[in-house]
Amino acid sequence: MTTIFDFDQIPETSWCPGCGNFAILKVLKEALGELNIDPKNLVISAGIGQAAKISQYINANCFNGLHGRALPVATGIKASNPDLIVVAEGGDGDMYGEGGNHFIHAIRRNIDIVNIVHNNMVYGLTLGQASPTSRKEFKTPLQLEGVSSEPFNPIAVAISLGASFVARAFSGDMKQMKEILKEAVKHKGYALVDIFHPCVSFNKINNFKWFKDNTYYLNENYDNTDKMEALKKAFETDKFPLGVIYTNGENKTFEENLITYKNDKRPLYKREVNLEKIEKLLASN
Amino acid sequence: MTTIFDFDQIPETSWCPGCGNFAILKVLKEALGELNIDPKNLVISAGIGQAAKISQYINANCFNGLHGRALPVATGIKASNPDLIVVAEGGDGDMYGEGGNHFIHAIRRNIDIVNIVHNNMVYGLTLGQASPTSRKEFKTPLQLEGVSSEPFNPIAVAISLGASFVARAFSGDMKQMKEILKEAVKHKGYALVDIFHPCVSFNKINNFKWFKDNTYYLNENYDNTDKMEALKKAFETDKFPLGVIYTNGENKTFEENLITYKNDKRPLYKREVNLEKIEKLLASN
Amino acid sequence: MKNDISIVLSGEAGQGIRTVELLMIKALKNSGYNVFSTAELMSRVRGGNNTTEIRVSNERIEAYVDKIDILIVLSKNAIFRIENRLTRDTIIIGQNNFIEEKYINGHYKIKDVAISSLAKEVGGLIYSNVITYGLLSGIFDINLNLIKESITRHFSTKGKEITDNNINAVIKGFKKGKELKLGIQVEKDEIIKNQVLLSGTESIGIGALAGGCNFITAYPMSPSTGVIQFLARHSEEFGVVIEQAEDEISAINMIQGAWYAGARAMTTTSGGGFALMEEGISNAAITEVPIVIHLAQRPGPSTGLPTRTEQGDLNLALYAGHGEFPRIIFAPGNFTDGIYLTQKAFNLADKFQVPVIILTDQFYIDSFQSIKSIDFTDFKVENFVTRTDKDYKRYKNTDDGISPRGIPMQGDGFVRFDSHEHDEDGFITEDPDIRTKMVDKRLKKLESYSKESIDAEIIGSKNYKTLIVGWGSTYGVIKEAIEKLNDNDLAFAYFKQVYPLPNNTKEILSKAKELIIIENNATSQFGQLIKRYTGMEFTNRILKYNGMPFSLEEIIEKLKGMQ
Amino acid sequence: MKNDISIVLSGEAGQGIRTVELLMIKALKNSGYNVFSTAELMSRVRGGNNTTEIRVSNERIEAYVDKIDILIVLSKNAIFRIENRLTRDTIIIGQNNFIEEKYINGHYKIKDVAISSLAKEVGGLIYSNVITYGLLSGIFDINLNLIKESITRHFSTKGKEITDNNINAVIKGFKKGKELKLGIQVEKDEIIKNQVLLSGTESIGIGALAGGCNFITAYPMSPSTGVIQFLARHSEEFGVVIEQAEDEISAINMIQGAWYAGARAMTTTSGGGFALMEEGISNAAITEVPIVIHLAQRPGPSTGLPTRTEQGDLNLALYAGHGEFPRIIFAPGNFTDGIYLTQKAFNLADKFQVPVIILTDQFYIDSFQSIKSIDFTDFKVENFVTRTDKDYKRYKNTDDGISPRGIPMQGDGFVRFDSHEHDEDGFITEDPDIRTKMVDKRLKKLESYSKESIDAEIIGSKNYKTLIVGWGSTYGVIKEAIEKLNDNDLAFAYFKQVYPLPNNTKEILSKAKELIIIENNATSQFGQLIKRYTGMEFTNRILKYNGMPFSLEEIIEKLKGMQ
Ligand SMILES: Cc1ncc(C[n+]2csc(CCOP(=O)(O)OP(=O)(O)O)c2C)c(N)n1
Ligand SMILES: Cc1ncc(C[n+]2csc(CCOP(=O)(O)OP(=O)(O)O)c2C)c(N)n1
Ligand code: SF4
Ligand code: SF4
Ligand SMILES: [Mg+2]
Ligand SMILES: [Mg+2]
Repeated sequence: MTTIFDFDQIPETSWCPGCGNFAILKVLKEALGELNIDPKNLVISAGIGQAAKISQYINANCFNGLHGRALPVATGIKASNPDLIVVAEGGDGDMYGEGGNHFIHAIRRNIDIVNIVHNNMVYGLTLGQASPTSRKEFKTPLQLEGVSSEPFNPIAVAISLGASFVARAFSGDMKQMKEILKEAVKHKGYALVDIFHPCVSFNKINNFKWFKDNTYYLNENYDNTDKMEALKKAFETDKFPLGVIYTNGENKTFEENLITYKNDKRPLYKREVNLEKIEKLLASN
Repeated sequence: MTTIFDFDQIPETSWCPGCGNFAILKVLKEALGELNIDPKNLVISAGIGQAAKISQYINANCFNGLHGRALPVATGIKASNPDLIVVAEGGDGDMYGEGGNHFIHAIRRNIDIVNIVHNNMVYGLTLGQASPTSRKEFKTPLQLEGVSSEPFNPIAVAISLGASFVARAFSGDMKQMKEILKEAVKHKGYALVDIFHPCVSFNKINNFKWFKDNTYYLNENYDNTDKMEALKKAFETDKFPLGVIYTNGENKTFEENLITYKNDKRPLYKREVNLEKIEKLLASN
Repeated sequence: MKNDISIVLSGEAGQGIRTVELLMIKALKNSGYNVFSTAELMSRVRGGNNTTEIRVSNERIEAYVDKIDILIVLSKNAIFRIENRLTRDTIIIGQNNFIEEKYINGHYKIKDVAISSLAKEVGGLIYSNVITYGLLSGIFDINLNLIKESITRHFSTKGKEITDNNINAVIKGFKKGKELKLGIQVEKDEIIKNQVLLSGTESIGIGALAGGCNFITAYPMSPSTGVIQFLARHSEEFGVVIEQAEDEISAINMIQGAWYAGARAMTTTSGGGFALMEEGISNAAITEVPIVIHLAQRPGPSTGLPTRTEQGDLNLALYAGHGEFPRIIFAPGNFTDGIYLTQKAFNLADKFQVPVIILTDQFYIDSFQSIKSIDFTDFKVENFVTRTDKDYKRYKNTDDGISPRGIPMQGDGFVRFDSHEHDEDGFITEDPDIRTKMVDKRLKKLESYSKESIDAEIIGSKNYKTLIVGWGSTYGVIKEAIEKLNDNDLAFAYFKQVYPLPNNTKEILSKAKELIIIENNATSQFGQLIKRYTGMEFTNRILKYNGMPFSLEEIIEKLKGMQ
Repeated sequence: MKNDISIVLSGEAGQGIRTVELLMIKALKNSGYNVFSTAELMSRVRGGNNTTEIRVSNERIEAYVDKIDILIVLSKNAIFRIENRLTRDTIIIGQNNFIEEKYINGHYKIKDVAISSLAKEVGGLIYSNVITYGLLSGIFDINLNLIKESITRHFSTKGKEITDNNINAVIKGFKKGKELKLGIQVEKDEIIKNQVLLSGTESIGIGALAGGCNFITAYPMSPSTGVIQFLARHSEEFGVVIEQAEDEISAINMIQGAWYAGARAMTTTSGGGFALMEEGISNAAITEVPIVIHLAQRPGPSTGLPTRTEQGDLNLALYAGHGEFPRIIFAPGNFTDGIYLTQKAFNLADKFQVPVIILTDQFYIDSFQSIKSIDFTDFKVENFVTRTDKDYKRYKNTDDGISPRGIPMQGDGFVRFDSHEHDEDGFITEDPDIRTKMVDKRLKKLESYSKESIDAEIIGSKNYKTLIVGWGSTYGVIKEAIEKLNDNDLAFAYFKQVYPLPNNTKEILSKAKELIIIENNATSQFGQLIKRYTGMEFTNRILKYNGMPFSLEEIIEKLKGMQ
């Protein structure tokens, strides 16, 4: 299925055949298409990594900036033009490693963006070192004895920080991934979607089958508005739950709190400077 | 009471009269003294801020480095000489703002250090802007309309990341603070002690009385080894619990996982280089 | 005492010395005096010893002087640090128990004024401040109504009782001041009354507003934080988005998102924070997103002297960021230029899509001076954003290297910014020829800029034989020294644009027989820059790097020594 | 074909071309051939087009050449990017369906070798690699036992079946290669067999171990990551602490903690990561904690061309960090120097307590060459740590600016490092005189270093009229060009220490009538540095900044054009 987010000429991707990123790309474009989003109103703010290259393959606006910095860029964009739909996207190293501090504080701000993290539990683009989400004992060319640090738990941390929408998907199930992404886009406020996906080149342990075997769907009765229940789920690792693990309704967003938009909803680019007022300000000194 | 950690000549501190930092300094010196720690085996790794200046007032080794970077420095120290007792210390801005990414990842490593955070819910040294732990609506010369971000919850985040010792103290109760600090030092592995203390100059809201009124002690029956219970406590804000909120026994530390010390416990500075081995290595290429 | 008087207030952090300074310079200016003031503060909130200097003159003054004519002592241990600035003529005013024996027994003129007792009479030590203000006003015989009004304004939000007490306090002080009969005579000038008094911080803030700045984010760091706090105070009125970033890296990236989406954004920081922004600056360079950075220098390396002054980060700004790309760096030396250059920074960033850096320092930022009011209608907020069409190419190769910049939702095209080497459409490329073209395109922008480049200003003799070169905050002191020396062979070249070097650099330098550089740093960074570009060497260097600004006496003496 | 043969393998990322390269250069070297190899890779893991060049010669070679004598085509679309490097004499080897019509119909010598079919005969496409290795070995008629042994060694951990299959594969390839009868004649030299073959990465890694490095932390970034991965492989044997940092800021601070506690620590990074470390570097400068940084350059700004080469970050290294302080920067141009300088870096950091930066680039890092084996007993790991006594003063003012450095638990004193301006004991001070002394003390260390400074090396005619200046990885290509040109007026000044400028800089430059600079960047950063210090100007600049290293032909042609 092609969407309005596809290029006329399909660009050559630089991903490996079999990589989970293809499914994420396809589904994201479909989800955005089905939500009838105008690509001109959409910006993908991406970091650097295999995951982040997704911004190169979507026919919309993009800011493909620095490794680890997609969230501050996204924040600047959204705060300057709240009419834009802003997606901050990258890999597990990108968002939780280099970008860890922004991850924490973007959540605290509750800026109305979708934060999509392609979590393959490895650094793909730099050829296979451990990422913050790598499981213990995972061996790499840098971690020869295997990883010894506790894996970063983005779900639990996001909930702890008061994120209002926290979900996990698996690239192997496009249908559910699409539903989750659509909900995330519709959600007002910061929305985290951590997507498990296999890296066929550098993660031979957490491969497609492993993700299949080590995940399950939250059942229908699960109440994802109960924070403590959600945290319990977040700590499950024998099998990782998939779905919207936590959502707490809609809180005031960062943009809504800005005094700049209190009496004037226009994005910044539509505004003019009043030089007379400045003259008065100086004179009043 | 003077301790072995006091200077012969009491240094002039640059703190304001009435500041909670004095109590923390006093108690920390006493706690270390009562644990019979040799000051020569102790290093304080501190950042920059009013809190971090504590390293200037303790008669022991110190590395008073950059704002936000006490944890990586402490990690380098401990990993190079596990015989040292290492304390990483600073303010709420220092550790959770500028240093947020190190906070996350130091916890994941479970390096055997004590991380003391003087939490006055404000940036003291830079004259009163909001810190990550500032409560909502707190007004400052930068946040004129009041803080709108969700306060950073160090306790919940630390527990979420698998920290093995997470405590909160209040500078107004020196006795309990001392007990907590002693336990933290004794704990093997990463130990967080977040200490509430009033900043008399820049935080007129969260003052001594406020902390007094808004905290309570965990009762004797509280089981601080139960992670979910601990998290519940971590989210309490009507009154903040004080004490060791969570501890999960002792896990393997970062240093213990290092292959460097597997067969040779000597700190790095005691080792010699074997140049012949290097010659062989090159020749074998 | 006549025509050029320097008053120093010395006390502890937290005593509110700066409040007295602010009230007093306003009163002086509103009475028609030329004023200049500057503070030197310790890195602490309470205690220690801070001083502030207020100069009152019949002429325009913008420099710090060593000499102290009147010293107001507000606490114990408030003299020893400035002892060497006292002369036989210095009048020391303060309560006896604050003035150590050795000074009382020295050759100084001591005036015992029991400020604390007076304050207590009014209601408590808290009034010492206002007593001091009154005291100084009395000494200068300022119109009492003007003083009272200023008090009423200052305490307007505090209620009647407090205001009344303070009026009471100010009168008490005033009387005491008059009683001292110091016989001050400084010529006034009606014109001064129409001038505006502001701080260095305010000059940057007002310049930013005039440049259309509507977005600022920063991580607090002395001495740069005042700028975001100034804009915060005016955010509602001017619609400025204000956000404290979690760190400087966030700030530098956030403003790129903001410009990308159509804002005019800036950040403000000091050396350590700026160092953390360098990767981000490099990112702005290749994505060609405009950015404006205010870098308020303080002495390094690392934490250094957080509350003191230095011009030690020129190199940092010049070479910030990996890879090769153009940038523009301004260094205002007075507050009119501060407003003007900051305003221009936004237009230039927008037009050339390069990082524009405004380099100040603690001395500049924390000083006050009065300037002629500015006609802001002369200013234009030039907007260079283009509507995109369907085939919009973000990185279109043009003759001047400037590709039209679109923003999302304005036009029919997509706006694709990319940090890899890219083709004209903004897609990743590894093609070596495109790479070369893109490097050239970016570097070309600096040549294009040279048409708008701001020349160095010559102050002093047009037929100079000796040329003094200075930049940024040393402007005031060098200018005053030149005026005082009044030497027909001497001139001062004031560089307010430090990079690229102004077009007239070579010309003005080669006219001189002798070149002297004055810099508030240890390695003469600007001198090295000039040598790097022109090959020209300075015969003499006057450098200072102890955390303090140059004093007028120091410059005059050094210059005399060189002739 | 005689004496200087260039083989290029061209295929997709993920096909294992570098494995063939590695096996082949080892076989060649062990047969007594001079070899050099280098790869150019796309920033992707699979697909695209990567090439590697292997040069085989009767003389020592260390440069990349344009010309391709033998092209091995391993996938479709593997020729067009290098088309302009083909000549009428180029032999193109590959299976017919990988070679596009236009080449088959062109003026090239095509040899159809169905590598895939051969691989399938052995057991699958996965053997294409080893078939290719065999093929090349056959072409060069390498001793078949040596080849088989190398296969057995390479697959030692993979079990007998796989090894046997690969031996089978290599033999098949070998036969095919011999059948081609390309008539290769390159003189061998027994001495080469005793040399050691290594990569640029390994040269830095081995140098580090020889310098006593026992702690490395880094955040992965191409092309610098190989160094930490190399040390990781040898961490158990040499007791090296290995830790992947959460970001570069953590890495630069962690190594300071490590040195503080007595380790000899380093980090490895590229431009963007280095930019993030600058505040940390400044911190090392004022605390005077030693640090060693390996900076492997790649083209910027920002993400730029992540897998390509450039010398664009010299300025970055030169001016990194806020405030003013000394540093030492090395730029090895060959792997013997790589080992030697990296080793020395640790001793110098320890002795002078300044940041020492080793500047390489992707071309250096990813190349292979063989060097004479090194007598490591010549090296000394010099330890400058002192036992502290009770009155230990961390920042004692000494004549050479070097204060004895103690570490905790060694001695009776406390070790107090401080990032503020401090007194000799390491306590915060704001005293202006102490400040000046401390700045001077730190800067003095650079003068003290000048006694140990490493001179630039003159290669070529001693009576040169024209001097070519180069630094770092351009060493090999300039040296070979000079040799080929064999011009009595021409010499090459190879700077392996780029900062401070070597003591002989002025002397060797002023001897020349004409100065040419060659740099793999757009703005001639080293040329500007020389001008800044010596005032001397280059008559000609040869600059390249398209992501590729200079080729031998290019340099020769440009130099000829200048004479
Ligand atoms: C400042 C900086 N440090 C390091 C890098 C190198 N780098 C590029 S991508 C990457 C990590 C890739 O891992 P991840 O974010 O998980 O993405 P993936 O490739 O796995 O999708 C790194 C370390 C960089 N580009 N910039
Ligand atoms: C890179 C950098 N950014 C900013 C600063 C300025 N700064 C010094 S201390 C501080 C925050 C102080 O707050 P906190 O850490 O809570 O300590 P407190 O003073 O409240 O004890 C800041 C922002 C700095 N020193 N370095
Ligand atoms: S390296 Fe891994 S994550 Fe990257 S494209 Fe290949 S399979 Fe996907
Ligand atoms: S500013 Fe606040 S935190 Fe700092 S010393 Fe004063 S009271 Fe304490
Ligand atoms: Mg990943
Ligand atoms: Mg604080």
